[in-house]
Amino acid sequence: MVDLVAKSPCDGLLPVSHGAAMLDEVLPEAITSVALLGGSDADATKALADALGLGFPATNRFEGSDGVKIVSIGPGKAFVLGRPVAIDGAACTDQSDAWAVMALEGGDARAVLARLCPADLRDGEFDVGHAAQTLLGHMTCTMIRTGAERYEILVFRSMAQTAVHELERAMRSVAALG
Amino acid sequence: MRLEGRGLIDRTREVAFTFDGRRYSGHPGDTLASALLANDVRLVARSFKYHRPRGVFGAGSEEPNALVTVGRGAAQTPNTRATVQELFEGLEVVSQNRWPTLERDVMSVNDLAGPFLSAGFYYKTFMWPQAFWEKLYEPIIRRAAGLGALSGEPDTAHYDKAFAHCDLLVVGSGPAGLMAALVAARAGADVILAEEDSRLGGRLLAEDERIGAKSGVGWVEDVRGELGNFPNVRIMTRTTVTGAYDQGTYGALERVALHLADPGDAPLETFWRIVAKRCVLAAGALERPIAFADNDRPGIMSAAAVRAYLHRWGVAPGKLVTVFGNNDDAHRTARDLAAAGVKIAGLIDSRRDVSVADGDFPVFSGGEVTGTAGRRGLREIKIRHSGGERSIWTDCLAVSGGWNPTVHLTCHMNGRPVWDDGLAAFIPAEGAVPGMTPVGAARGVFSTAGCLEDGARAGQAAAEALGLAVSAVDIPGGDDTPFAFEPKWRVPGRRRAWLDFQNDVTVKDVELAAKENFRSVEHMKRYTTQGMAPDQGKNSNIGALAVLADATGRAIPETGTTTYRPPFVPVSLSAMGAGARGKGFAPERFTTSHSATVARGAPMIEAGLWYRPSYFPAIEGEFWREACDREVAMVRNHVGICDVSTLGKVDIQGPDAGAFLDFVYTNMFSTLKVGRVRYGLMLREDGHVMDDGTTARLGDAHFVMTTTTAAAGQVMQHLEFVHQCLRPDLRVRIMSVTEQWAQFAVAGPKARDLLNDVLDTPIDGESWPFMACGAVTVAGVPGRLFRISFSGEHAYEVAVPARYGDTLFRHLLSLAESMGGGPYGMEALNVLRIEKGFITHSEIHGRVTAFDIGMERMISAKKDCIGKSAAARPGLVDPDRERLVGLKPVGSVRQITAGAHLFNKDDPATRAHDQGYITSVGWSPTLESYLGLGFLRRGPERVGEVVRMVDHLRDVETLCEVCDPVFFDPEGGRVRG
Amino acid sequence: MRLDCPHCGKRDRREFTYRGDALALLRPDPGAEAAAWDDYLHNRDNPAGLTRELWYHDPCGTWAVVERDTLTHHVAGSQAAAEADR
Amino acid sequence: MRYSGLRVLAEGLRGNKGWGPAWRDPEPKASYDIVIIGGGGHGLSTAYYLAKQHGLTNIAVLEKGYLGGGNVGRNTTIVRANYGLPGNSEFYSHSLKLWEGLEQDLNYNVMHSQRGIINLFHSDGARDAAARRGNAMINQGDDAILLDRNGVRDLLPYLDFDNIRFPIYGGLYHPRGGTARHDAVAWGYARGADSRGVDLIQNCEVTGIDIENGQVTGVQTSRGPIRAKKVAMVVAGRSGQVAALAGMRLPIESHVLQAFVTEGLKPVLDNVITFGAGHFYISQSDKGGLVFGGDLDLYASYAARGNLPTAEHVVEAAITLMPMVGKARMLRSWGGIMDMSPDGSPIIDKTHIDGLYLNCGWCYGGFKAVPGSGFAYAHLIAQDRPHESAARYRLDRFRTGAGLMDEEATGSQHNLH
Repeated sequence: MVDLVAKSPCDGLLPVSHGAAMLDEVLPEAITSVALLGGSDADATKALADALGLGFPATNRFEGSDGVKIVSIGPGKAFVLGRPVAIDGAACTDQSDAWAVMALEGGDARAVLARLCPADLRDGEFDVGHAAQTLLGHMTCTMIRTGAERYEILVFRSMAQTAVHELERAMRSVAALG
Repeated sequence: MRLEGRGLIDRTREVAFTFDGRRYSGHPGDTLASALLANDVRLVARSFKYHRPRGVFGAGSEEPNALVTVGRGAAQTPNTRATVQELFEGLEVVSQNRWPTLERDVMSVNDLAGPFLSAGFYYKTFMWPQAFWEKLYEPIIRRAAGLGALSGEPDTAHYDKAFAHCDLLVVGSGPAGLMAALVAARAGADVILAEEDSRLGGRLLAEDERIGAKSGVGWVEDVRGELGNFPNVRIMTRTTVTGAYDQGTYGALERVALHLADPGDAPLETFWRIVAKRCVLAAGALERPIAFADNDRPGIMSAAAVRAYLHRWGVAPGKLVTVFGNNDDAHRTARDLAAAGVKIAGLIDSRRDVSVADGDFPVFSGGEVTGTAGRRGLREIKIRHSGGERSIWTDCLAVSGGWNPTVHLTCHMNGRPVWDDGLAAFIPAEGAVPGMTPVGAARGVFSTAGCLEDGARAGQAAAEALGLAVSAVDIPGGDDTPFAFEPKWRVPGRRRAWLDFQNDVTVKDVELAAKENFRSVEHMKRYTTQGMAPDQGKNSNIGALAVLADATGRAIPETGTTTYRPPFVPVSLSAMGAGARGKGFAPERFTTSHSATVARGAPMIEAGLWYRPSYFPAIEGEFWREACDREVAMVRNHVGICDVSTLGKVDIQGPDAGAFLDFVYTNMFSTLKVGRVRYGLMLREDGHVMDDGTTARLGDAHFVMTTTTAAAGQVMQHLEFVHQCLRPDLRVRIMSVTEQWAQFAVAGPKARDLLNDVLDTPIDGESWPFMACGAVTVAGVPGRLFRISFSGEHAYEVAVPARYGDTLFRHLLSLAESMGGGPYGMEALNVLRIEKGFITHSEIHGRVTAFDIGMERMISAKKDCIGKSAAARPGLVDPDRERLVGLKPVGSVRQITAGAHLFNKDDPATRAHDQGYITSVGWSPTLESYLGLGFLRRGPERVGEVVRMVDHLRDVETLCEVCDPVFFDPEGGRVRG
Repeated sequence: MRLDCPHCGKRDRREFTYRGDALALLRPDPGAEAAAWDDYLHNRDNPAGLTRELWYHDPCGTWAVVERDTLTHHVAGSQAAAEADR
Repeated sequence: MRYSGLRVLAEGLRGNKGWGPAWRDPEPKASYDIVIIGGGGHGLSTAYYLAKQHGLTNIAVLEKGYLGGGNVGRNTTIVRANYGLPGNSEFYSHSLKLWEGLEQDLNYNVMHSQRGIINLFHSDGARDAAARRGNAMINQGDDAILLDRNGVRDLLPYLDFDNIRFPIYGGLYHPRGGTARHDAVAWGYARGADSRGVDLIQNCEVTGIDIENGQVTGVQTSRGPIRAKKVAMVVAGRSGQVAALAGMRLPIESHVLQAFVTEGLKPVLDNVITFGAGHFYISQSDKGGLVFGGDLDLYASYAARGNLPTAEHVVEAAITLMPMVGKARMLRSWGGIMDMSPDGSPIIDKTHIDGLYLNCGWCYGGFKAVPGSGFAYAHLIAQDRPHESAARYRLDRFRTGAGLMDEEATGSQHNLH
């Protein structure tokens, strides 16, 4: 019998580091999209709270920390990162293999993202605990700010190479500008 | 000529550069223009049409004359403004639009032919004989036209694009801009200060001014220091704001490394998209020339530029300077030059009764310049003044016709500037760009004191509008002399007087346009090309307007103005398209089987943004057709493996999922049993086919839809539209899971055998009949299995989480190969499906209906669905429509081609007789014939008929038999096998 | 150009896809006459001024009804299509 | 006054004093046989052909701004007959034939230059679609050549064949396609119509259309009422507003299309080139500017200006396709208001009101149609039946679904083109 070997989305691509920015892959144990179905949303969010110890995130925010995070990704929609979850009253879909998750960290991180992302990432607009559905170059992405100088970015798994390439290109530019 | 002890340059260091191969040297802080002038180089360019000798005219990005080519090879950059290009060691510059040399340019004969080359002459000639336009006249015109040349090599340099956000964008860093930035920054606003020049200060760098107790430059340095200490301020020098767009979005071009000999990893330029809540436009004003006879010779310059070269760069642009103006800045120019020890041959003031207090030079009031001489540089001018006429020897004439506020950005959102009679200039219209406040010279406030106050006021207003408190504003004192002038646009005379230096448009041209009834300002512009050159009329539009107004007997505001449009300065395509070179134009999507596929030498083709294998060569160099035939036979006889992960997969969950699918598909899905798959047809609301695919029911309230690869994104958006916009009442959620699953087709008579080597629990025909689906485990990994077929063979698609895709694919290949099978690519997939008459987007290409593809009965009569009503329009169910058929060659030529058209056997191949066309063709090794799918008028009624196929383009013509589209195994026995 | 996503807030136009007049929300009954479908699918007021139109915010998947002026591009407001007045 | 090289020489020798007005500026009369609303390319050519082909000259062209100030004055000047569908095929074929003698016909050098157009394709499927179109062009009697990759390389060696995101498989070459000087086309027709007696009335905005008992009787204008037996609307960009004056609601949305030009450069591009994997096309003008454009901004607009995302996308396509243009600088961008019809093809038809005619929906393809549209519209107005080249441009095709001309195959609904 064959032994299926898991390969991560950014296998062989990361980590990379240029100037004051480091890009590395993050491998949450699981990613589940949770979409409230309407009708019994209060029950569903309670079930979610019971399962995770985290409430349904406010719009454009995420809850939780390194272990388990729940990220707002749209109206009544969230990603649960870090632990599989299945609850009634919500459409729960396993997305564990659908996303390349990358962490960009360092003093240049925001300047690097500003080369690719049209959203306003200034302090006060995009603080630690904030989440955004936006663009990274020509790719849609989910972006969360997990630290003063740390961001996590989710892009389609199939686009991992393009995402790494574009981020690295931006990292080089920012590093060269000093 | 360089003057001792003046200028903001570093005289301790020399910077060597070349111009037309000759070596020169300048200093750090020099522009190419200041260094050329310091080296007494006066002739630097040739004009566009008449190839007239030209020298440096101005000192900014609006420079009309001194356009040169910088660098060579792939780095060759044409049309670079010598006034903007900063000097660096080793800078290589050549002149352009001349042959063979700048000094002796053969094309300067055009100047002698000037009388015949008047405005719009080319519309009236070059028409005879007809064929000569393209063969003779146009090629000559094209070769003569243009300015600099591209190298023809790809631009391999690095460029960037970036986004920035701020509370307040300040455009320009003269006294007004600096005060605005300072006041807003002190109040705590996030400020971006964008300055086109390499250093802050604006006109303060070019004038001898005092602000408070400091020199102008000293004050600028203080402010720069203070601004630099604010964490909420970003100073962007070498950054030109190029355009104002909706909702406070601005384009800006930063010349990051064009001033460096070696940029390293830094981009040459960065194109910024700046989003600002408020904007203060402190872009200053541009000095306007005066049109007089032969006013375009090297040595004739803007007076403001002459002062800039004097104060900023310590350069005297001439040894014996004359000044001509209609305002007090002319006096200031003469005074400043004289104070620096430059000899002034005369000051000609068009105003009468002017007196100069402290000038040690002749002043000619009521004067005007009536002519100039000097072949490659100014030598002499002729003047007429209250006291008579005379000639003056001079090598530099500084001209000041007053100032035009730089209103350009205020016009980018359809704002029309307003004529101010007092200033005899256009000033910005109120509220022309939402959130933008013009200040200082940009709105006609010309005194330094006025600019400081105006800027401070705007900074305060911006901060307050942002909800920030402003403490008392301390405005330093500055020169508050009111600007005194009298309009003077042109000096009458018989010889040509230039308005648009770059496009060689003269006063006569504008007058001729008016005479020929091109009286609208837009007509005049387009007829004469006035204002259409690289400076976009920054130096000349208002002057030309004044001439047109005069020629048509109207006032200037009545005459109107042309439209200023973005970009404010030209933007290199490399900067605006940064990142797109090569693969950067669109993301690349890779399947999990990509590396195994490439390792087998498979040529990859594009499908959507994905890469998919064309075929898998058995040995290196195997011809694609051989490989394809082999792969088809493999699937028909053994088993083949194909990665189908690129097909869109959409998770549809919720109690109303079935009802939702009933509404988006033409056929019924709410009745589908759990564990079963059904083919679905999806229409656009206009009644044409949008997409097709299979949908599996995994649970009572859980479906997985597949879409074609190409339409996945469009379908996803469509589903959300249908849900949110048309049926928000339905409790259903839609989520793309395309990326979650690596999915492989296992197709062929041995498919089940192969799968039973992979699945943890073996399957059989009873538990897994055709169109069954369900959960399986593969080597302990939970997966999904669908018994569906796009080849007409006994086939499955097995899906596992994408992380396992690579190893599962490799494993499936080795198993298949052990059974006489192997991988197959898109070529074979295409032949397999053509043999079966299965459609792809070649057939459902956007213009076809369910009726056209013989699926009209799939539109359920029992329910409504998207597109149903429109599909019932009489024109869409007309039996005369072109409908899907199969085609087989039966003529002497046994080949058919996709894209060929169909005709009745004896009809000529012309549009009037067109009966249809072929969409897909493949060589079927199974049936040993070319097979085609196509659309034929009344097609299904004509099965058995022979029609004529003509492909003019490939020169192929044959007869085809019209067939049922299903060529192979029409009973469908194999798929159930 | 920036538009308001009812979920995410103000975003660059490049994050959105346009769908035209919000009358797309008012789909005729299946049995409606041809003229009603013609008006729904094809005929437009096409105002030079304020218009209600549909935009899709691709990154979050929200359809929005945006009030926008076709002469000035001024955006007056937006609401989720699912909750918009019909 | 007849224009010629000799005349230019003679005038040059006497100081260009003898040139007269290219057209008159008449005061509007109280009544005309035909009033044409719109002094753009199509309106002026309609007037010209009414006079020339049908001998009708008691005509006024009413223009709210200046002649040729609409899309004919702000386009990318491409002239071609490379359509694939019946309706468009015969129409553009006819229009191109008119272009081919236009200078001599108008005695005005509109600089029509048949530099050849190459539509690149980037996949096998796109090649098949291009072949289908090319064969349709030849069926129509026009010219088309299917180039393979090497054929494209021979013609356009500067494209990025090795590293481009969407590889070049080949191109459909239309040698008779090309460009013309857009303003000159409007002026040439204006001068031709004027010299035949047509009144061209600028700065005259139509504010009402008078209708009595289902019959048009005239128009109200900013310069007073004008009676007319027939009124012809040809106001692309404002079709909805003008038709509304007659109580009509059209299948038209107004969108903005941007175009761009670089600074003048020595000749570097001989042909017109279109990128098949992103919206982008480019040519070089006789003056030396690279003239290029791409897709609509894709939102309704009457502002005649666009935004950065589209501009950037267009330039990105230029850079992936032909990185040798990187050092060229964009000098100017502008926007035109496009009359977008649901299927992307135009409408030339009568209306339900007697004597009122409609010409609209040219989407982003109106410039090359100027001669053909004027010719066909003049025929319809003069004879009350469609010219054979434009018989399929019916207004009712959307309601009936018959004869839709969705050339791009993206749908016959708004916002898909």
